[in-house]
Amino acid sequence: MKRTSVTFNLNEPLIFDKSGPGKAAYTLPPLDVEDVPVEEILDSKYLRQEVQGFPEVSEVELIRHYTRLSTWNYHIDLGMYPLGSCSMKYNPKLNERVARLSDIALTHPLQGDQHSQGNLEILFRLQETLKELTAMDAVSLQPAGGAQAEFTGILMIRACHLSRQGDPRRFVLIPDSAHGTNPASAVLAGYEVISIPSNAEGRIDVEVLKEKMTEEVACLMLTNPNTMGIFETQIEEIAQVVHHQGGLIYMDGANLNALMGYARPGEMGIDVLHLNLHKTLSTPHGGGGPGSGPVACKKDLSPYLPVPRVEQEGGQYRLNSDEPASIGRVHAFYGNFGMAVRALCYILSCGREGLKELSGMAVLSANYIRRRLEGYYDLPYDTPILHEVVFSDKRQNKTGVTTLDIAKRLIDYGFHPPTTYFPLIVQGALMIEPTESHSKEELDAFIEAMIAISREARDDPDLVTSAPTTAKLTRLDEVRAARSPQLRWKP
Amino acid sequence: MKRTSVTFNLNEPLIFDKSGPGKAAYTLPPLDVEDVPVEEILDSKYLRQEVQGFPEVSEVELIRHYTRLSTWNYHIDLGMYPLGSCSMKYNPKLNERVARLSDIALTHPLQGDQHSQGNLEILFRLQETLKELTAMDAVSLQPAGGAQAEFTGILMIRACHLSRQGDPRRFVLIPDSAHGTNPASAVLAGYEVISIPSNAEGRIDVEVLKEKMTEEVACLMLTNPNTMGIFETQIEEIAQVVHHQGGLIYMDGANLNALMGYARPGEMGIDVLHLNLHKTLSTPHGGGGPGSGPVACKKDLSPYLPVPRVEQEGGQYRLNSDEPASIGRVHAFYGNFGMAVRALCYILSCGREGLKELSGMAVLSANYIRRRLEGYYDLPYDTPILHEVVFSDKRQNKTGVTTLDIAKRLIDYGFHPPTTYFPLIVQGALMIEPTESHSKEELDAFIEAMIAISREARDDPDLVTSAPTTAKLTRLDEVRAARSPQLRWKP
Amino acid sequence: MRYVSITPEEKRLMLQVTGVDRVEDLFGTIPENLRLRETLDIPEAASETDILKYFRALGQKNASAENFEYFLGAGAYNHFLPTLIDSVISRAEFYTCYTPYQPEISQGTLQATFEFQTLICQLTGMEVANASLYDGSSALAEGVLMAVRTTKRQKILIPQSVHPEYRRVLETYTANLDIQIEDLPFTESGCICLESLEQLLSEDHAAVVIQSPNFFGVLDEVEAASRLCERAGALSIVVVTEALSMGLLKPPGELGADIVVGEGQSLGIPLGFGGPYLGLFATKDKYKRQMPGRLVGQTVDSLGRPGFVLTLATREQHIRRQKATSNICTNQGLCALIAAVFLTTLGKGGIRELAEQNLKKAFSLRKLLGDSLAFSGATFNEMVVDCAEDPEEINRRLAGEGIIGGLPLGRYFPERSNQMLVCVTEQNSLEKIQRFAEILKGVEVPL
Amino acid sequence: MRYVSITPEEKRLMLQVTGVDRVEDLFGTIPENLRLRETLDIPEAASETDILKYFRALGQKNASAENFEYFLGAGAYNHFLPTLIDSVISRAEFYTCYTPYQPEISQGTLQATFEFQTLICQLTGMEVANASLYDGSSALAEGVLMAVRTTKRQKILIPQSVHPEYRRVLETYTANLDIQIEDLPFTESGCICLESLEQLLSEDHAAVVIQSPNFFGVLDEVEAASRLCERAGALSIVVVTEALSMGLLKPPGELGADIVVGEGQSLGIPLGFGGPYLGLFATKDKYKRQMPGRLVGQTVDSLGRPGFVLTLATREQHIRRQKATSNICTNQGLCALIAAVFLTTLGKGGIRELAEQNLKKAFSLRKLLGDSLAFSGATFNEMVVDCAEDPEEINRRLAGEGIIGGLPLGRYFPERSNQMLVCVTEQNSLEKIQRFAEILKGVEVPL
Ligand SMILES: Cc1ncc(COP(=O)(O)O)c(C=O)c1O
Ligand SMILES: Cc1ncc(COP(=O)(O)O)c(C=O)c1O
Repeated sequence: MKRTSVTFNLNEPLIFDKSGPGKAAYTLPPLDVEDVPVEEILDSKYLRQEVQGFPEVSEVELIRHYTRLSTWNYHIDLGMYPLGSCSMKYNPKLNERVARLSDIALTHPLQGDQHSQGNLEILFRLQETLKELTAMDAVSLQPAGGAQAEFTGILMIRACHLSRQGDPRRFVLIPDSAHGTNPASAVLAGYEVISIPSNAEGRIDVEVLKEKMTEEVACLMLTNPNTMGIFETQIEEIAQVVHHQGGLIYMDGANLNALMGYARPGEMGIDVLHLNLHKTLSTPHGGGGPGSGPVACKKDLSPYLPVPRVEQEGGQYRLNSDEPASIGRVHAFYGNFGMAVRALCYILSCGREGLKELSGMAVLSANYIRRRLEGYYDLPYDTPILHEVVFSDKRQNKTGVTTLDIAKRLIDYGFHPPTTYFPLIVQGALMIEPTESHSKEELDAFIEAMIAISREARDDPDLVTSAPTTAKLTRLDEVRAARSPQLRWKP
Repeated sequence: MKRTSVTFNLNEPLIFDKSGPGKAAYTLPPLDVEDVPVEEILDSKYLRQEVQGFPEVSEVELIRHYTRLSTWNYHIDLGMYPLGSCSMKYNPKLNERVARLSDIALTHPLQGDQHSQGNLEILFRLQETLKELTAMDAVSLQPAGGAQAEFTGILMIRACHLSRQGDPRRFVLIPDSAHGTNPASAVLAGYEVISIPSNAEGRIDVEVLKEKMTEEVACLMLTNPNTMGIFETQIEEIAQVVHHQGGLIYMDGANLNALMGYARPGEMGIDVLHLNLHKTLSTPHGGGGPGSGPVACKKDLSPYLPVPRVEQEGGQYRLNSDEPASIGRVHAFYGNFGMAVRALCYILSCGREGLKELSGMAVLSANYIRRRLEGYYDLPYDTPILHEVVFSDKRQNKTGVTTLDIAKRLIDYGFHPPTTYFPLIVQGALMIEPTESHSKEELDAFIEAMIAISREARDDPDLVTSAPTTAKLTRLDEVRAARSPQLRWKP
Repeated sequence: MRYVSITPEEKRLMLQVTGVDRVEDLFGTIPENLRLRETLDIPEAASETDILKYFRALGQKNASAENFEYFLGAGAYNHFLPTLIDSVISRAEFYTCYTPYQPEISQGTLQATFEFQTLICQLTGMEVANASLYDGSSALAEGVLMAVRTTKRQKILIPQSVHPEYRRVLETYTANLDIQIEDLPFTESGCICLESLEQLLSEDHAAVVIQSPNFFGVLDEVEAASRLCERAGALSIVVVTEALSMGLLKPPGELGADIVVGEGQSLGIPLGFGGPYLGLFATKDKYKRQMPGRLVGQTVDSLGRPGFVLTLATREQHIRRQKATSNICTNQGLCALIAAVFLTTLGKGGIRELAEQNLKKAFSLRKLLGDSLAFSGATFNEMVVDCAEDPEEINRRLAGEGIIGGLPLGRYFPERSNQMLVCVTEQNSLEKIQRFAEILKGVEVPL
Repeated sequence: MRYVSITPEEKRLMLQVTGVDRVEDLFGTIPENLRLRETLDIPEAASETDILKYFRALGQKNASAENFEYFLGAGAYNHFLPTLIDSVISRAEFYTCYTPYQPEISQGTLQATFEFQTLICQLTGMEVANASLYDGSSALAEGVLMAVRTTKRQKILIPQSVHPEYRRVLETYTANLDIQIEDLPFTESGCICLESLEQLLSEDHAAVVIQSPNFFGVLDEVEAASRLCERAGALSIVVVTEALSMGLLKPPGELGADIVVGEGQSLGIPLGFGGPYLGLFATKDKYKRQMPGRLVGQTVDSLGRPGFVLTLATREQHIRRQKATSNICTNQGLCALIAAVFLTTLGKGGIRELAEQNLKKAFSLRKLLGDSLAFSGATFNEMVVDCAEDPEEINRRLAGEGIIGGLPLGRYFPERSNQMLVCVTEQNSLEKIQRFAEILKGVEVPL
């Protein structure tokens, strides 16, 4: 059976172009208090005209609008979405149902501990579970995403140095394969970044690290397994080097889906770590969030965790903000609570064996893809990998085909493309992370599409460079978009 | 903006072809009672092997399977679905939400009146509202669809004749434009059918009716407005003719969406009537049900309504099965209760003015389409219409294009086709019922597509006769399907 | 009015095209005196907020499986409803489409229905199944009509151990069709009396109807009865109200049934106060052209690609009108989809595990009740209990402990007013099973 | 394990291809001693049924808007959540996709985000808005960072009438960046002191931050402050925690704001115990290249067809790394979609009607409370009340009547321990408003 057919799909203008005076999709109950005219309550200087340009559409039009738009998206429930570094795994329906239970979803963050025991148990229990999963000593669920978590963790490291030595130190070491948020977060926390090159294996060059690791370095910020899917085998030596100089180690745990039940960062010398509930723990990515980036740390660093903390005492839960050494807050209230609900639901659904099975199958799937594709695509590093594999477009370049082309051509085969051009250390990187979700049938279909594309690149490169031909649009003009930005509709 | 683009769509085999031993999409709690082996409870003669052929798939595969399948359906939330006689109107989301409230949805039909007061109020209140809407005296919500309602109503008429005269009479008169369920239901109730021809206006030929209306006729079964969308203007005379001979009038109320707030069958001499909650009252059609066909009748006929009845006394509701003259039951319990919940929700949402507005706009939309298309398609009757319009393919036949072709070509334009080849009295009927749901923009797009097709039929008939070209499949072989039926998968 | 999408200005334009001034003018063909002058006596439109409040308040006047534990079955069973079901059926693609008359743009519904038909064949052990009927009761009526049609005989044998509401529906359906319904006795085991059957069954009989597990919960003599039917040239019609039982029990198809009719509610459909449910209908291949209801078949399109269509439509009312095999049109499509999702979710392993849990939980109650069982026959998840007290009174007591008790049989069988039909499913907890037994027997039960 | 789709046999085949015997062997690059020997100390997998039971039981340990009427706001508001929202965002097409990096197959998310950006511009009266930030508090921090970047100045003026948690976040974000946060006094009206502002504001100031309606519910001096900012070459940053207020009140954009940051929770997002919420960020066109966060722009494809892409990515971390305008990556995409659906549902008429209902209902309480108001300034739907008794104690009493009272201000401002910040939305009923006033004042209020 061919993977795709070609069918019609409905176009749809902007909602503003569907607006017409007198249409409405809402109803409100009649006002039950005295209907005092607005002008008698507020001086007219406070009042606006009606919101210019706001749409007026019926409920039917609204639903059709968004339904049509929705059909233009590729999504996990449709097929494989092998974005490297993103752990685009299946988002269980049960999580969504649980997160919508009204006694959980319709609770106010300031309603007080006595009225929030259920929610506080969720937060507490998730924290405890994440500690066990990572072998760390304390967790905060406050950061709303990976980047905010990095920032939080680096601030904690800073606070730690400050309190130990009265000096936050000046630099953060970051491997050149790191995600862009790492250096951006370090700078936001007031540090300068020193890049550490990768060695021929795709790992941190420990010799260079030794050189750069001085007493001016606050921490090394690494990702393990790194963005090539490669485990930093020398992690213990690395930790020694860093700790020896009084430095700390921050681990970007975006790739924890490779390790659950197999190894724990807390046993590798990691001092601070974040993980992404929206990657490893299956909360949906939502087209760009909301995510959640819990931060975990060793005991030494726990005084610096954000406030409030969730604590348990005598079967009662409470929020504690009285932590003078804390870095403060990075988010109002308690972060993206709804994601914590989903993550806990997922952990309970999978159980201890299940979590391990997930990581095992994620790693197996990635290795299977690698093995089956290494004859067709250039493998910049032949180091063994865990949960993801990075190829380059070197072989395809010979006929002028690039990673971008391969990615676009995959669309015609009914797949979302992998992450492209990242990590930066691989030219024309094609970063493939299958996760554990897919059937062998789906993996094989992806592999066969990739193989077919490699043949097309050789025999009929135009086919690839003109892809996609079966998507709604093809190759949007990004230069034009950036040069004269149209960032909103205007009448 | 063109209405459609062409994009890829994922194919998907039968679920049985995705099955593999050891996969599963379910979990069950551990057994909390003693785990006695099955064989110790039941003699092995009672036990089967595992169900041969049952699929084994993961949750991910299941969701992808049905998600992919779903994308192959056209549906109301996508666009106009102008199936004549079907009232394919928007299905409000609020109805769906209300019907899923667990205190309503998770109730057992036999849990007793004292534990079911909320549900009984829903049934009672809907009955009362339908009485008001139709000017009838009593209602039963038991029939699960239009056809079952017809059967129920005719049985009531039969019971009435029997009790009045000891003779059920022999015939049911049915106009030739009637829906197929009408004669089928009459026969099921033990009658023979006499067909009444339509006159040149598309209405019941009253002269013929007078002729056929004898004392052997139990009832006339009419549809008003009829399946041409034409109101039976002589309804009072018709009623007189029928009643004069001791006959009764059954009205198929499938087309009540034309009349709400404008006219009421109970004031036209109708004795028994059904309406379709899944048409007029917005409950979703679900790809073929569930529907719901309440039966309404005049006081004389109310003793014959099915049991149980919902009654109110002193603010308490109760079910009463003690009605000796009742025809009995046509459904276990109380029919498709969930549809009653949705219909009541709809009525309360629309309110008295809203219901009238719906019918008004449905009629306006149909007349607008008729006016704009009558220059392009043959109008077999130029009688004024209410909520739907029937064209024929006579003009297009000249170049060999038929109603089937026009319907298929509409798919390429991004529309669901109208009802075709019904009513039978119009050769090559194209029966268009827009309902009130659509924007003018959507109606105009449909009209323009129809006009474009009429031009294509003239100028480039092959284009039309080879349509659709942009659907997943085109012109399935129905003869082959019927000749050697493959009605199930086999390993 | 949020369900209308036309602005006042557009309305004006449309009226202009239509050639009238006011919408009212379009109703000119309705005689003046028949036009409604008054506003309908229906409340004004309510807001979404108020409507939700109203229905929530109504819900609070009900007992529901959210707050009570149910020991009540009798044709409607409180089973596990996998979350996946609502995720699938809430897709507008499935619930807002019509019957798949245009196969090119309905393959989703068609393939899902084809899979449903297959799953029902597998579950019942039959060769062919339709796309659904209204519910179990009308499915029984349709089964009998089909037997009459096929055998050209007019008599039916049916015991009181068939669900009394089904029987009532059967009587209503057959009342005017010259069909004679005759009673088939049952024994103390709760099974039909095979000797009586042998005696009563003649060449005038179109069919024998048996329910198994029957209304009293007892696994009935399907195989023996079917053999007798075959000998007499009558069809054996087996009713199943607890479809889940077929996950474990030998299905009617393996026991010689000619027609299996049933209620599919157990297969993922909420109790829903009795509906919408799902009429199941399966039979032997040779009878397929006599079947009622919709059928989906596999075929190819004009380019040779495989696909699905509604087929054998010449049996149906829209083609055959008064000569159709049934008057059914709209059926229970979305409920069939629910059942397909349910059976696919559970799959081979799950359906059996779930059925076994029912058996074992019910057995644990059966052991606790010991000698108060009214019938000696084997049971699945339902059983009839002799009560020392008025069952209605026991139920009142149970309700106070958050339990909805069994069905007082007196409601259908006045002579059985001291009996209660009790159901135990996987949803019942050991704790409540024990409590139920205690209250039923009026004594403390040792653990 | 229902979240894995590979059979044991397939696993064997895959291992074979991969060249190892067991999955464990694939972890060979992890040093022996770092490999976990024990099983994780996490419970065994629980069934769907048990998980639902567990979370339902947890829910019952909370108060929620399902059972209580809330008079609590303070940055999180209990508003109407149209049913349409969940219908839209429950479509897997929207919630299971990633950030729209591949525009060809992400036009749904892209167009919806473009519409969101437009709606936020319209609502705030600004020229350009981004695709969302984490929440209101970090949006404030990002706004200040942008002001510092743009003006190359390091001082910020901000009053205590900005949400204290936002201020705390701001302090955390700026702690190590050589930015000085200075306090701006406010008057008895609850508004900032304009004279002080005039005195304090210098050429060293990057921005003045004002919240309006401010944390005490008072409509603040945005216009005057913005004018002063303009004169001093500082940017005026306006914080809005109650986004609904802009449906009725003159938006910051019309009052001279340079940057509007805010919390979008009021726009259809459930209270959700504080998150996920929606950081709003809007500014003037001239600052667009200094903005943090994602932006969607309109363009054409290679065949000239219009479409949308993520744009101005050179501001962002994945291109610019340490030189990016912000470190943000994943943001609050689905919450932005919620807000877009909410604003489209309400539209021009609804947003105003809803805002007016808030104003009028809050005003009805304000009238009942009369002289116990702590500030004299104009308010929208929140106000600070002086209490005769400990507000925590009052709240305990209210809870007994199904009411969650206001925020005891002592929690953030020890000197205000006799004050309560009270919020009234369209969700509050006349009846409870009256009861609330009675209990608060400790007297019966005449109707
Ligand atoms: C390795 C790595 N680190 C950090 C991040 C940033 O996480 P977030 O997007 O949640 O801010 C990502 C996400 O793409 C990532 O892949
Ligand atoms: C005029 C008319 N009568 C009767 C029916 C039968 O209704 P149902 O499909 O609910 O059985 C229909 C449905 O298509 C119809 O259009």
